Amino acid sequence: MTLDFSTTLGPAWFPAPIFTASGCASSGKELAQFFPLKSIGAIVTKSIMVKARPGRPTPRMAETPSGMLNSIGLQGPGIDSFIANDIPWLVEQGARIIVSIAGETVDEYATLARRLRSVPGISALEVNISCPNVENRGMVFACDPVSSRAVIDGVRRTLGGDLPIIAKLSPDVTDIVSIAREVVDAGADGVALINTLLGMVINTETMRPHLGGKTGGLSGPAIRPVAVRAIYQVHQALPKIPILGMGGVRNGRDAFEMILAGASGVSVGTATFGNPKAAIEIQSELKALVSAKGFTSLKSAVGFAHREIDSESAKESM
Amino acid sequence: MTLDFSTTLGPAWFPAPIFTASGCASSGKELAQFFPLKSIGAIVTKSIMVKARPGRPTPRMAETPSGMLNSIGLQGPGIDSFIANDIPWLVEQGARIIVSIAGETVDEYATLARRLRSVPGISALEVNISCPNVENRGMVFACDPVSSRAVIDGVRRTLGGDLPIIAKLSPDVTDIVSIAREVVDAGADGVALINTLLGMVINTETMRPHLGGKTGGLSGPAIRPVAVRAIYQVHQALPKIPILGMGGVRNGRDAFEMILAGASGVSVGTATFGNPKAAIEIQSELKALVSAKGFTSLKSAVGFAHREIDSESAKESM
Amino acid sequence: MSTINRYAQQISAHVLSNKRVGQYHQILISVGEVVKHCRPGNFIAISVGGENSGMVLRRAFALSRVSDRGEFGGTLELIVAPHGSGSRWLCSQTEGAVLDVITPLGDAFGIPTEPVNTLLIGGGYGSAPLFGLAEVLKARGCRVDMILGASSSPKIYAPLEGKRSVNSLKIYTEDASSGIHGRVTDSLEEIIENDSIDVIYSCGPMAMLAAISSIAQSAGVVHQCAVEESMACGIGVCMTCVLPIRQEDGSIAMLRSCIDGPVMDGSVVEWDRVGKVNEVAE
Amino acid sequence: MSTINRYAQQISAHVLSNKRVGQYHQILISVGEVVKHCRPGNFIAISVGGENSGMVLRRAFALSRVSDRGEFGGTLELIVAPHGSGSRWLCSQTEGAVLDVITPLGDAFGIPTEPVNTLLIGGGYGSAPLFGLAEVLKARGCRVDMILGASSSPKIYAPLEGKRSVNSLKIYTEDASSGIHGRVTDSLEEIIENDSIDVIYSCGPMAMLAAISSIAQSAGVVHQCAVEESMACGIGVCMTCVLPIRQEDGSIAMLRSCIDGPVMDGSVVEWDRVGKVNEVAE
Ligand SMILES: Cc1cc2nc3c(=O)[nH]c(=O)nc-3n(C[C@H](O)[C@H](O)[C@H](O)COP(=O)(O)OP(=O)(O)OC[C@H]3O[C@@H](n4cnc5c(N)ncnc54)[C@H](O)[C@@H]3O)c2cc1C
Ligand SMILES: Cc1cc2nc3c(=O)[nH]c(=O)nc-3n(C[C@H](O)[C@H](O)[C@H](O)COP(=O)(O)OP(=O)(O)OC[C@H]3O[C@@H](n4cnc5c(N)ncnc54)[C@H](O)[C@@H]3O)c2cc1C
Ligand SMILES: Cc1cc2nc3c(=O)[nH]c(=O)nc-3n(C[C@H](O)[C@H](O)[C@H](O)COP(=O)(O)O)c2cc1C
Ligand SMILES: Cc1cc2nc3c(=O)[nH]c(=O)nc-3n(C[C@H](O)[C@H](O)[C@H](O)COP(=O)(O)O)c2cc1C
Ligand code: FES
Ligand code: FES
Repeated sequence: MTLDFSTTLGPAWFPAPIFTASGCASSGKELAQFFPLKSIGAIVTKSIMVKARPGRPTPRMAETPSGMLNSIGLQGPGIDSFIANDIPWLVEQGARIIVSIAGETVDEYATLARRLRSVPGISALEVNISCPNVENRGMVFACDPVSSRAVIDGVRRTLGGDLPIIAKLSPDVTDIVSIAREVVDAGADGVALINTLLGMVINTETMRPHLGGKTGGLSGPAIRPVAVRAIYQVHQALPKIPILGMGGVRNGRDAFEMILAGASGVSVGTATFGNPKAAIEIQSELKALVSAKGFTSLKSAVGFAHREIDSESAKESM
Repeated sequence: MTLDFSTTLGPAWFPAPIFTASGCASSGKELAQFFPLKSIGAIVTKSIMVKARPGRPTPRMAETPSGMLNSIGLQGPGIDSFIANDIPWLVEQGARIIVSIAGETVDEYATLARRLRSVPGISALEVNISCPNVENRGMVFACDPVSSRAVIDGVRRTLGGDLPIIAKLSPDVTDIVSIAREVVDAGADGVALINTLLGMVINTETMRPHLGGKTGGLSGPAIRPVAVRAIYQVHQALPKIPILGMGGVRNGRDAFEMILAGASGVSVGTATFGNPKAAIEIQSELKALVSAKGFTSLKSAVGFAHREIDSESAKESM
Repeated sequence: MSTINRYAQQISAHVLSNKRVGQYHQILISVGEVVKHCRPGNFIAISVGGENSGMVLRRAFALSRVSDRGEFGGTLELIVAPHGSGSRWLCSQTEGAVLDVITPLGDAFGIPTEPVNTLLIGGGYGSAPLFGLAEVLKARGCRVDMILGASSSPKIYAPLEGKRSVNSLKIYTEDASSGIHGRVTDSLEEIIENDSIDVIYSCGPMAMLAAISSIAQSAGVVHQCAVEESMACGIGVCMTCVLPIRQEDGSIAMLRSCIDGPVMDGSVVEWDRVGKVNEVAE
Repeated sequence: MSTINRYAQQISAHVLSNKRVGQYHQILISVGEVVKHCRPGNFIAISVGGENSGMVLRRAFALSRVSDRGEFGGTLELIVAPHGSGSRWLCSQTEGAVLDVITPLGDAFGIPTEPVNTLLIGGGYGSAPLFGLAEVLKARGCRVDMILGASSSPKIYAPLEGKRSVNSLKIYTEDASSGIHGRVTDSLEEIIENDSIDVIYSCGPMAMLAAISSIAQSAGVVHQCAVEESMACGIGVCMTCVLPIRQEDGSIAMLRSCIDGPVMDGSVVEWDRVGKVNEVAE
């Protein structure tokens, strides 16, 4: 029995369900020495902003138990350089591309959408709304349903109907389902779950916050149970909305867990730092696991943990 | 130079700043074989409810990377049995006691406060508001500023002015500082930070949620950066309010990190499962670290990470 | 002070040897004086993964054989199945490795004061504590029959020395790879009757214990079983390891299998309610 | 394909030996063919803590000595200071242990095409890559002087064999426990002038590199330094390891020290801006 390992995120089709996580693969060049970029579902690029950005002061990372904090501060070259240099290179590699965008105002997101809408070779936009909204006392867009909605609405209008939009949500909220509803309502084709959790490490030698930016984002296996819970909750509430799952995935079992919880695709972030081939290895492990469980398609495993035990025989027919 | 290692949580004084975490030491009996209970700051007892409760179905736990999920569901004997059996035994040991209470309605919390207010030997009440509010669609009290406030208000009124109230908050909120403000405003003498994060593990063999209760609370070193951040944020906003810090502390360094972030005391939870002597060992390690840094009192180290580098010389004078 | 965990000590134990036996590892560790308080049925909780391990909880193992003689002083033997990451780590520890252990934990098998006919039933590595128990029962003058079962031959643990301390030994495998084809419960009624069994001792998977319980109950024999629930703390403070136990007044109490067990009276365990919401309160 | 990480390979490397030298561990590992592409200045990224480690990131170490001869084929020598939990774990690995490593990473020291006068300056374990470098420079006909410094004698790493490949060696310790009392920068101006130094190579703590940079700049000599920033990935994908580097147009770029370094031109590093918010964009 052959396995149909392809997946879709809204209208976008991918031959395989493993992706890189934004900010954990730069724009792909550095990983190309470790595996062919086109062999995985897609490269999700580091969130790009309108202008070039120097990012936050160092130290920018701290290792934590089974995880790490980062405070990169979206260092990057700006959209012009990105479109001129990074996209064409990825296209040349035959890789599928999901471009992650980030802004400080609703307008900035729309501007990015405008710049990207006619660029060939892009499969989807991931809209990283875990950024401080300078127009609203620096409150993170993703922590406020109204701002979240405004961003996605602006991007959807500017983009027109073609390119799928995946809204990337923050777990640092009281009710992630309500945020998911808002962004879907505003025109997102899917949601990416989860971005990092806000955390801090204090250096007990200097007795000050360790990171240059004081707080940072917690990622890695430590946060996986929170990610699985978020995916499960959102899939439960919005079963038709595709989810790109992420947060601490380091092997095929972890990726399978997210698929069962309701993710249509899985992004690999921090695991790549420990193992540059993580994405491609996780992809083969996942394939073996899904097959071993008797599924004939990846899609029929999506959200399987929600089904009643006695409907197990429904497996093949989905 | 001798170190004054005592601490206070509002009007309550403790000879040392290490406590057990609620639900991780039962009512003390089981730990008494491993160290004298009176040697640490206090025993924080498992959250007690008005009636006896059987708790959630097993499996009730799953180990996760550097952490664990639990879904105990507040199994316990009910307040009558607790007051009759557990408190007197602890008093006999010479232990200081912080009683954690939990309820499903605002009234239930008040009832518990009424039952406890005249029981001798209690140093403080910890009010665990991370419980589903049956009067508000099961929404967790701690996730809603209005309900949080109502619980503390009810407890404060019933209790009168004597016993200090420590409100224990959930990290699963968009803005923990605003919840802290509400409970302090309603009469809490301090806050306990943090309770577990909501998480889930899916068993990839059965392809179903692993826990009997489906979701569970994530604890252990994995969550420490989230706890430190919460403590830092709340101490920054409310520098006069004592904080009982917890979440993943497993050695003296971790406890010191929380003290520097702004905690006046530190509770040890999951670490006790790996090491029954964790609390007492962490206490000695912390003492050595605080001394080594030249502090003459534990209190002068509280929140030290917030001070400017050049005010370092102010250390002794505080 | 309370008597819970009374003799439990947290100590450093050296691995004296680690041998593969079928699908298991037979691990001998030196623990010193503490063996004096170790009884068949008790368990040991072991830290796994080393200093910077992402595994924060101890792993529980039955004490298979306790000895306070010999060149190494007090020693314990464990029979470990390489199941997941923690037990695999333990199975990879070689001679000289130092383990952080707590023992003895939990209650022990009750030993009859008179010489009676006993039947010991083990499933998989569940046989581990039964050989030590057999010796104790023998010393009390009991007749000791043993039946062991597993899915397949390599999962039967039945060491030669052990066989000496039992009067009879029957082996069942589900794939017929050794002994009788079938399960330990297949002819249990007959055995109980034919051998006039007074007490059954059992250890193995929960489903096996449940099946034995129901047969023992109809046959009217006492059944002491060592249960195996997931344990976070092993010392009674976390409430993860509970089982529904019928009380004398008919109510159900959720008792901790780490301190009120692992040895329990099979007739009061509410096997059908394990893993269910038990609305009857303690 | 891009040329970043061009020769980097993820391989299993056996520990051939692990010796204590002063406060460091000299660890020899066998890596096979990959040594062919290893140059002085490159580094290796090693997984630490074993399979279930709570440490998710690799640790970076300079290649101290690269050899493709001898009974074990390609070998690398590392000089490791037991600093925190990861490096302590590495220092506890004994002969036969298998490490998961990625190497060669980063850029290498630039080698002059003509025989010039070079000065190699190492702080603490920073001397590790300098001895291999010295051999290469010697082979090019360069004059190689070396000065090493540390807080105290046990933190000076200066193996006997290494000393043979340099023309002179001066040692400084801050506590006067060996060599000259003081720091490597104390008489640097004089040394540069007296010995007509053309190029300085350095490796050690950032403050030392900064101090050397400023002296080198006023003396007008080239300064190649190997920097050491915290690295999460070591391969250029995470942006944690950046340093502010002055560009030709005067702007500051935050360059990744894992792929645009660790060897950098000391004169373009904006030492004062390290760890500051750098509002000038790339
Ligand atoms: C009282 C008692 C006695 C036991 N005696 C033996 C013995 O003699 N020999 C032996 O091989 N095994 C025994 N076990 C089972 C043994 O504890 C588990 O196989 C082991 O904990 C699995 O850990 P892991 O990391 O390999 O597996 P994982 O599945 O990775 O473990 C994950 C978590 O689940 C728990 N867990 C998983 N399986 C079990 C299980 N079957 N029982 C309890 N907890 C589990 C682990 O403790 C851990 O916290 C006993 C268990 C108990 C409670
Ligand atoms: C290019 C490069 C070359 C190096 N060469 C050597 C060498 O030859 N010998 C040697 O002993 N050490 C060397 N180091 C430093 C070495 O990487 C650190 O000592 C080591 O990472 C500390 O890890 P730990 O777990 O022991 O300490 P911890 O403090 O527990 O580490 C926590 C985290 O911080 C990072 N970190 C801590 N200290 C440093 C540091 N000084 N530099 C970079 N990251 C750090 C760790 O990588 C880890 O991610 C080098 C570092 C770099 C970047
Ligand atoms: C160093 C680093 C940089 C990141 N940068 C971004 C980013 O630019 N945009 C974004 O949406 N997420 C970013 N993330 C978050 C990841 O994409 C991912 O959501 C998160 O790390 C959880 O997945 P993981 O545990 O697999 O890393 C970053 C994470 C890390 C560790
Ligand atoms: C098994 C278990 C049971 C718990 N029960 C309670 C409880 O009854 N009341 C409460 O306020 N917190 C409870 N907690 C939360 C802890 O008190 C603590 O806030 C949390 O575990 C974080 O600390 P830690 O990482 O040190 O365990 C429980 C935690 C665990 C692991
Ligand atoms: S394992 Fe914690 S109470 Fe039994
Ligand atoms: S360490 Fe990740 S970019 Fe340099």
